[in-house]
Amino acid sequence: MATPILSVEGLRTYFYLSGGVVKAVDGVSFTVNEDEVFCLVGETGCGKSVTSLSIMRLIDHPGIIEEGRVLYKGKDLLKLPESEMRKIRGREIAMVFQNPMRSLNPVFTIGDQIAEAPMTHFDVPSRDAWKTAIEFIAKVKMPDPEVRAKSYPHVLSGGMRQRSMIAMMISCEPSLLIADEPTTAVDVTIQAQLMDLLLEIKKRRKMSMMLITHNFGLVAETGDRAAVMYCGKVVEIGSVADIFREPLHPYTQGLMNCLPIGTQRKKELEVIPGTLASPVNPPEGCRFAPRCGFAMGECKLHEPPLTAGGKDRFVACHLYRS
Amino acid sequence: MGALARYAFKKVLIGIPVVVFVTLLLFLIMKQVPGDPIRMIAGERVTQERIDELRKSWGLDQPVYIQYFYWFAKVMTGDFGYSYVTRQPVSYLVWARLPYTLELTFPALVLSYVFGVPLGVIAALGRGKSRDYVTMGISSFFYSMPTYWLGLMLMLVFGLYLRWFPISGSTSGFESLVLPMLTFTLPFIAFSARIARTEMLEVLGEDYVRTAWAKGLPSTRVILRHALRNALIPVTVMFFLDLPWIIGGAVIVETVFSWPGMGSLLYKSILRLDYPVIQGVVFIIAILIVICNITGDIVSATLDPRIRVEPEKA
Amino acid sequence: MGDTLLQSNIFTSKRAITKIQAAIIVVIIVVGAIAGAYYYSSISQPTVQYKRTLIIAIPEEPENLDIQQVSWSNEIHDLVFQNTMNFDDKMNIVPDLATAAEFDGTSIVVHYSEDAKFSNGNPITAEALRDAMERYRTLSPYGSDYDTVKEVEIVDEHTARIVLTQPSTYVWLNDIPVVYGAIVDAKAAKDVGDAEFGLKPVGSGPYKVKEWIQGSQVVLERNDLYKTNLPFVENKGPNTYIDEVIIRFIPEDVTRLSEIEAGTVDIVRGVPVDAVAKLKTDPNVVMYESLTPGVEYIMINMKKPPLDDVRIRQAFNYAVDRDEIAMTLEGTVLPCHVYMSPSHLGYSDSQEELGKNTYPYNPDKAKSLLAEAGWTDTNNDGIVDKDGQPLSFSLMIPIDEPREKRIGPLLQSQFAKVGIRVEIREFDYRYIRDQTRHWNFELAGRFYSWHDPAGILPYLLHSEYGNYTYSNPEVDKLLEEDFLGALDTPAKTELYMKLTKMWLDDAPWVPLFVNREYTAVRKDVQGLHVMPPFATLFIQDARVIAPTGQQISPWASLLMNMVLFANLAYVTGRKDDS
Amino acid sequence: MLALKSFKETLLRLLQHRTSFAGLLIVLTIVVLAIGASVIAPRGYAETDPVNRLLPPSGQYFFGTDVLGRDLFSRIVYGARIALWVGLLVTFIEALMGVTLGIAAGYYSGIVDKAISAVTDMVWAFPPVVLALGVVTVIGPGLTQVVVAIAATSWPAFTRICRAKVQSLVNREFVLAARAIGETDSSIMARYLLPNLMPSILVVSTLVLPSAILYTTALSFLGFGAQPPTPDWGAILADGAAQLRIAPWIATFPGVFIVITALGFNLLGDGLRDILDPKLRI
Repeated sequence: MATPILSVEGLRTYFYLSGGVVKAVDGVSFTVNEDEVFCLVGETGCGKSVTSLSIMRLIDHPGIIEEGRVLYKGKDLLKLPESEMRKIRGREIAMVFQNPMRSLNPVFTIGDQIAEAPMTHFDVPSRDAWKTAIEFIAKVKMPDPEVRAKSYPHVLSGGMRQRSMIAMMISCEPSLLIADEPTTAVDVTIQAQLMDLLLEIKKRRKMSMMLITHNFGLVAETGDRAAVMYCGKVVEIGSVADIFREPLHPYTQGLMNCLPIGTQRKKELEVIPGTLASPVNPPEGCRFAPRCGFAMGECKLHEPPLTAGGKDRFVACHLYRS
Repeated sequence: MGALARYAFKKVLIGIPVVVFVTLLLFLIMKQVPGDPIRMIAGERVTQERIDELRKSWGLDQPVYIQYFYWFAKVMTGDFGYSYVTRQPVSYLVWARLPYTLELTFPALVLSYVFGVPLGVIAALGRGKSRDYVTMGISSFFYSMPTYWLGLMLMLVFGLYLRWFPISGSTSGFESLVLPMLTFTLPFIAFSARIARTEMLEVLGEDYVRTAWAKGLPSTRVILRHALRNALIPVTVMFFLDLPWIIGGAVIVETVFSWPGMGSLLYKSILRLDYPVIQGVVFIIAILIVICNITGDIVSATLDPRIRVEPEKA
Repeated sequence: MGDTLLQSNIFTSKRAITKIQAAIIVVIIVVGAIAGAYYYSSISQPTVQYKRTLIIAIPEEPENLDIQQVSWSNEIHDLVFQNTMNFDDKMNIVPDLATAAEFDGTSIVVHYSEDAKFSNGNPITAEALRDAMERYRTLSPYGSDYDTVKEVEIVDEHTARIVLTQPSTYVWLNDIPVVYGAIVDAKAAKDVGDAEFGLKPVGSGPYKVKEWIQGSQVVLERNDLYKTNLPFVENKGPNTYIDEVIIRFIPEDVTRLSEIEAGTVDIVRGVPVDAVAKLKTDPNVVMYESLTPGVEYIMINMKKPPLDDVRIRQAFNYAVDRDEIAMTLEGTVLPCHVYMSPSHLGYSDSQEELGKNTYPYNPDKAKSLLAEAGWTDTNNDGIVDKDGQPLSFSLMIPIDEPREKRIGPLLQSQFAKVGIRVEIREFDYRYIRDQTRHWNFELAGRFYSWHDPAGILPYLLHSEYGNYTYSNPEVDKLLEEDFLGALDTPAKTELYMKLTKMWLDDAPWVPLFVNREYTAVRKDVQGLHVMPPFATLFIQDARVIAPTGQQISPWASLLMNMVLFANLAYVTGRKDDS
Repeated sequence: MLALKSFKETLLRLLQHRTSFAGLLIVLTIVVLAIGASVIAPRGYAETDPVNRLLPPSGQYFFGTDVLGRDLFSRIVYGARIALWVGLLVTFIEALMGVTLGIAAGYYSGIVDKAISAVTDMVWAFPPVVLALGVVTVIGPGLTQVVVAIAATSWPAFTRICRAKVQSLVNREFVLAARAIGETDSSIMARYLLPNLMPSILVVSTLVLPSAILYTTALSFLGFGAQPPTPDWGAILADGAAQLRIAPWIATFPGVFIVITALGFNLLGDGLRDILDPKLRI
């Protein structure tokens, strides 16, 4: 049933700072299938946002996409000329960013900013684009679309801004929507509404969605498949159900233990010892090894490759080799 | 716009005490200066009785606060008093020279904006590349250049050696304007370019610019519409706030080039301790500053729908 | 010449010329031709022609154009106003506006011709003189000049008698023959108000004010009603060769100098020290030289210990190497040891001889005088000291007197050689004058310039008139003899010789030098008279020959250069092709 | 939270940054000239020798001589002392005034903040040269006067930046904690807030210093600053301006040195800003 729409292979994105090279994404591979919600999970700073920006080729100075392939419907996005890539952005792959406060241009109206994308991609006259904008504002369930279209972002609440953002991004009906922590910056009460809206749109338009989050709860509720990232690397991929039932990688296990899931009352939530490894000088071998309770001698020497750990499951850990 | 008008009116109200304060301060300071203006302007062949007579006829035997009160009351009617040295109305002296200063400073401002901002944007877009280094290197160079020295060197090369332009004065029309204006403009272009670059870099790193890219907009649209429009807000506000600084620079440039503007008038009047003229010039400058500040605020309010009431400038 | 270069290349080239290249060549030739024609037309104007405008560059803008409202006069006043009498080159008093004037010690009778008129057409009468003098008395800072005037009697419409309170030469020498005493149209002044009159005064000089562009220049136009009785000018009426005189204010020395070299001004006043030698050898420039009737000196505060000790003041006089100063100033000054200048009324060469013998350059003598006064260098730091205190003074230097400003540090090192430390403070001259009057100084660089010593020295050296720190009753008495009396020239000379001796003994000043004033004039300006004592310009007979080849405008030369450059670029470009 | 990064790390990153390294080199050269002036300069700065006046640059007189026969090279070398001293002094006074007021304004909101901000805005809006001219008119010409005048008119740069920074810090946990344990206001400002401002203060200082040098030399050029024979670069330049035609070297060399010095500090300051506080707007 699964036709891949996007597959990322061996992606490496490094940032060249005067203090050293930050290997934010260091050999990441995964596949997003059509009509599914794929989750990229990990702690803050693990490289999941950089991965999504690399897919869109929105990496800024001083970052550079070093190597890898990003196959979208069979085309390697990293090899496309910039002009072709522009046609992909917004039209084929759209992206909702995490901070609605800052992701909307303060000096233009909402309608203006939404209308821009159809104007660019479909070459429609501005009056029609404006109508489209109002239509999409209605679709994201904002009251008074006509009035809202003329508002500047700063008069809107966080939730309303994120709705405008979503409207802006789906206005060209993309095939893949990347949502980078779409609900982190809004009130808890709004979070669920927004998530429902996204899923509803996804369902109605038969889009694929790549959800980037640090929130395992959210993954459990919405995700079809998930990849867990740690320090610029994918450590585990599998269906959400599988991962939650039986996490393979010690890091995933650690994360699970931090969660108060369902009714399984634990006496205490566990904590993963140590701190996130530095992406500038990552430890030799497995990057999780210094914090890992199961670390063996080999872990400190060789990096474990991502290998099959079951049906449709992959894990990067020496425990599951042999 | 009604709100904007109210806002402007409020700003003007705040401006008035500023002008009063500045001129009063100056008035008091001037009275502390050692030296008797009447004696200073009178020549050698003058007796003490004659000086006392003159002092009385100038009203300088009155207490300071009365002098200030008279002065301010007269200023309200457009009368700035008479110069001690030339015995002419100060308003005449100032108005005769204001056009020259504007002729010099206004093009300098416009040019610094017209050339400086694009240079800054080019440098910002090519961050870390050679054009960034070249643009910023050159602008750092001019930014570090004392204006009087730049003026002298331009004079030496284009006035004395090449004889392309008159060396100084204002009597050869546009040709006399070229060198002083260049002297004025180059450091300000450099200054604007630096600011524009900083602001542009700041804006280019903003999330909303990334959003614009993510929408698949062409780069010209992203840069010129989304980024530049935002970067221009602080740059433009700073542009208005810099006007008084340009007038400060005018003192030096006008003195170097014998340009008959307000700056050289101020310089000369300070040397001669010609208080009424100093007062007049400073009053005009204070008014200009207040106007610039208000204009800056209003412009920023117009450009920025969020209406930053307190524009950043540092 | 660009064209020939190009032609030779086009016609020797064997390669075919494309349309674009042809178009470029045509454009270049056309532009070149226009520029060439422009250049040619500008150099081939008729040769015998007079320039109708005379341009004079002066260093400083006048305070005011009304002579009765200024503390110093300049070239504009000399042209706009007409002295009642004037000086000839021998310093004799000769008629100017007045047909004649008689001075008998207690009164001055002034005769005007019947058709004498102000530039606005109002008649110049005895009454006008009386009104003008009355206005001067109340308005001018020098109004006290007329303290010795009892009244102005109107003898008839064109004859006035100025009756003095006592026998005195003061008004006769210090007002009648100088521009301050020139008649102004007091009625017109009353009509427009003094401020307005200051911008556009009415006098009877050869030119009248057309326009004053503040900070830049004054434009004068010919006064067609002008008439003079000056014996040394041939043309006694308006100068029909010169319609306008433009007086430009150019404070920067470099600029003023460059303007005359470039021929953009005809006459430069206040030629800077560095330029004198160069201009003297310039074939296009004639230099007029005159000695200022005044001295540049250091005034000493005699009320401030230890400067009240005459030995220290004398030590200063010995310590100054006036020849070194004159050399540093490129010979533009005359070393001076006394209190008067050779161009003064009442000066004699024996004054300077006495001064030179009294205070030759002698640092050893200076040191021994200091030692005598108890100042020796006990701690070997090069500065003499007494009771642990080094001998140190502040010296105010006028920032607007280029010669004194220039030698300030030199004086400092000359004084350092005899063990006196001097710290320089630069101020505007007017400020220094004010501070010295208030005795608020130690040493101050000063100067004066006035032709009659009786009109200036009492204000500087008399204990009451000037109220400076010097006071010597004997000197006061002698000064009063001339200031309040009516001495003839030999008596005057004898008097000032006596005074010179007293001044040298008391040493209230350190005289430094007498300025040579230079006026640089383009050779094209003919018939100019430059007269003592203030090197006044008389342009009644002057005419300006228009130069044969006009200056090329900078834009034209820029264009020419561009054409040349384009041609060269094209030629070199073609060479690379083949 | 901004904390002063270790000296070693900052230096290391400066060295990697090409332009700021150049700036550092220039600044060090000027410092060496200033400190070693008496060794480097072949003659005294006030030594007159009129016989050898107005000589062009040569092996004996590297930069030529002036109207009084003084060795221009020696004067310029000694001038480095004055430029540096003046720059440092002005910057120090400015920082002292500006930082104090800035912290106070940021820490106490309300009337204190309003009053300080109003004064700051007023002084900031006024052209420093004009204000400095006013101050010099009152207290007379001289280098000290100029230092006071410039410092008295340019401190608002510090105030504004410190105020903004303090405002962003004042509700942070560590400040609240300090207040909770009963630290006094002055102690919070000095021990908790000030250290956090240090990087910004350092950057602002480095960028304010060259403009202080430019302003003082400008006032000396106008004749209100250093008194002769002080070898202030601006004063030498002013003397040379009169000889621009016959001895252009007198005006050229001091100008070159002013530009180089200011450029050095500006480059260094830009580098420091990039390293320590990239968001700083100055």
